[in-house]
Amino acid sequence: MLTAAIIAILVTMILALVRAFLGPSEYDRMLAANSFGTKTVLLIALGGHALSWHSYLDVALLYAMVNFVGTIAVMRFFENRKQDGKEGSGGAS
Amino acid sequence: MNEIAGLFNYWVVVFLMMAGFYVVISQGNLVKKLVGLGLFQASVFILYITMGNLSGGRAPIVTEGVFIYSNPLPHVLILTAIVVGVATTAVGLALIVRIHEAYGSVEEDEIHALDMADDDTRLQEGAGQEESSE
Amino acid sequence: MLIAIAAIRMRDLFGVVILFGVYSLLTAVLFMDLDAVDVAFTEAAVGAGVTTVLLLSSLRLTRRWEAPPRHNPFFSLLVVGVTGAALVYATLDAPLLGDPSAPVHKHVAPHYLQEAAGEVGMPNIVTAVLASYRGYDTFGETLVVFTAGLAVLLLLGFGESGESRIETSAIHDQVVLKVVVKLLIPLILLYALYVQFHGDFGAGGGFQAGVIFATGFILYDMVFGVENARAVMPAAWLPRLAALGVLIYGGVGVYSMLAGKPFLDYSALSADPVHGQHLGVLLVELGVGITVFSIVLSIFYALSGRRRQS
Amino acid sequence: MTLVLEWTSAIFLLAGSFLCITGGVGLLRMPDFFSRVHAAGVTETLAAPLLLCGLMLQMEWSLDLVKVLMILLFVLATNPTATQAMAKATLIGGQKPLVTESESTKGDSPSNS
Repeated sequence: MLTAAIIAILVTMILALVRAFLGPSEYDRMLAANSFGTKTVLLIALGGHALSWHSYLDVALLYAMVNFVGTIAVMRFFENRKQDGKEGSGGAS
Repeated sequence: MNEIAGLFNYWVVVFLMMAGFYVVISQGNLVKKLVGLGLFQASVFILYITMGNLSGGRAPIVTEGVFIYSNPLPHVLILTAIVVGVATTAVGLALIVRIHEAYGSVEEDEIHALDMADDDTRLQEGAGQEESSE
Repeated sequence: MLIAIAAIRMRDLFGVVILFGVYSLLTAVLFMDLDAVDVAFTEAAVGAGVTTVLLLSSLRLTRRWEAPPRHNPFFSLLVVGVTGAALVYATLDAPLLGDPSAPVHKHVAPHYLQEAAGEVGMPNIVTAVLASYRGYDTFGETLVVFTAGLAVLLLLGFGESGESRIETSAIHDQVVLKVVVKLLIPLILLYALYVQFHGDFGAGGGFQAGVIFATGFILYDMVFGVENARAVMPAAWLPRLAALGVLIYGGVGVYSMLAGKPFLDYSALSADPVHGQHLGVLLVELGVGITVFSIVLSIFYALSGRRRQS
Repeated sequence: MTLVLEWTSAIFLLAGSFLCITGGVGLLRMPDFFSRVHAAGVTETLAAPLLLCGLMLQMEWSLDLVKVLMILLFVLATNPTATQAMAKATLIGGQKPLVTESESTKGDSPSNS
């Protein structure tokens, strides 16, 4: 049963990755990357249990954290860019 | 078959390394060059960790009932290398930011052209001060 | 591998950065699979978290779109192809993956594996080797991180402390985000402390803990604004903290020298050599953690505090 | 008792996997960004706890169990927040939801204004 779940997660990761490649807008990429990160957390938690890695749960917890921080950083980047567009209005730089 | 499975990791490493190398030597954008350096770095990390792996081994944390551990030495080296790598990347980024402020561009070609133009005007003006035109 | 190709082909630098983060996650999973827990830990914290944040904040300062290439890529492809072929040829002689008779496993590693638990007194051999057997290396690397941080500060400064910054960004309106982040930050900091002091037994140690601690502050900075973050952790403290970390590390070494043992021989710290080793490793990891934390945070301050000049 | 645990865990895992794949397909196939957020966000929020619950039921009582619980809580807290914040940031960033009946993905070309 664990194996089935792991395969399902891998399939979803590939799907998310395809979306990250295609992603027409940057928001899509951000969403896909976030989803990919969550799937990685699950993959490590389940796979680590299946293969009995050592202290895999610490790493999974860290991933969940890092994923969140990364998403927020990306969002902040959008805003800054928008703000720059308003202020600079030149766009030549 | 066994050989292929055993060497596959090395080929991945070589591929990644060459990808990073290609980015560094052929792309003009400085930020992209740094990303290429990151790729190259990661491939070296994978190479070391691959060498440290032992079949049937476990992570090198002493637990009861486990007798084969993977080699801890490459882990130590790479662990510090990752942190040092991010520090050097940060220095590179700081340099890029400064370059962008000075030249208004992060493309190698444009910076080069600007440098050339700068030199030319200076020669034409005849201002002989050999000031910083690096 | 695929991600690497895509990252090369994409001209939108922003996409490149996101894919680089994903790539680094995958690398960390690979490390897990190769039994390198500590390395996976570091790669996850550093590669996926901090590097992405730093790259993004410097993209903010420069421009986002890459100019179309002007060179003919053929020549560089040729160089890369030839080098790659040579390397692949070289791998044919390399030991197979997991081969126990490879030369790497013959040198000092067996000694570490067999004696570390008795000599240093901690189950995590990576930490033992890092802090005790190869203490000189680690000291040097801490100094490298310290120097890199100083270089960034010299190049950029901390930026103006943000009095004139206009805070109109969308994140500052998001109530849900703020509440959740407020709850999460103590957890992150607590987790960092756990990683710091649990490094003897499980995965973790000073390097990782410093990065995670800094991540907590970076999160605070991003969600609540620069002024608030700098009120909690003033920028002027950071270089001093970094120096303090290096001093702790060096001080342990000098103390053991004064006690009549070689530099960084921790068995001088206590009457019982094993206990002394343990204490020394803890102190040294603390120094590393403080240095890494303050350097990462000050690099982030330097890059994010600077205003874009057009 | 163990049989019950095993079956419950299997059900949890299967449901989680199903939701997971559904989310992935939705992420790939939906026509515009907001429906993609919906697909990814909603399923992920449920799939992750289900999978982790299934995992917890298979483990024996130890510190690891508490860690899984912490991961669960963390994912449960961050995931919806991140999704909501992303959707809001996108809306503020100038993208409009696709409301007309156009079938193509024209509606979500990058709007750099």
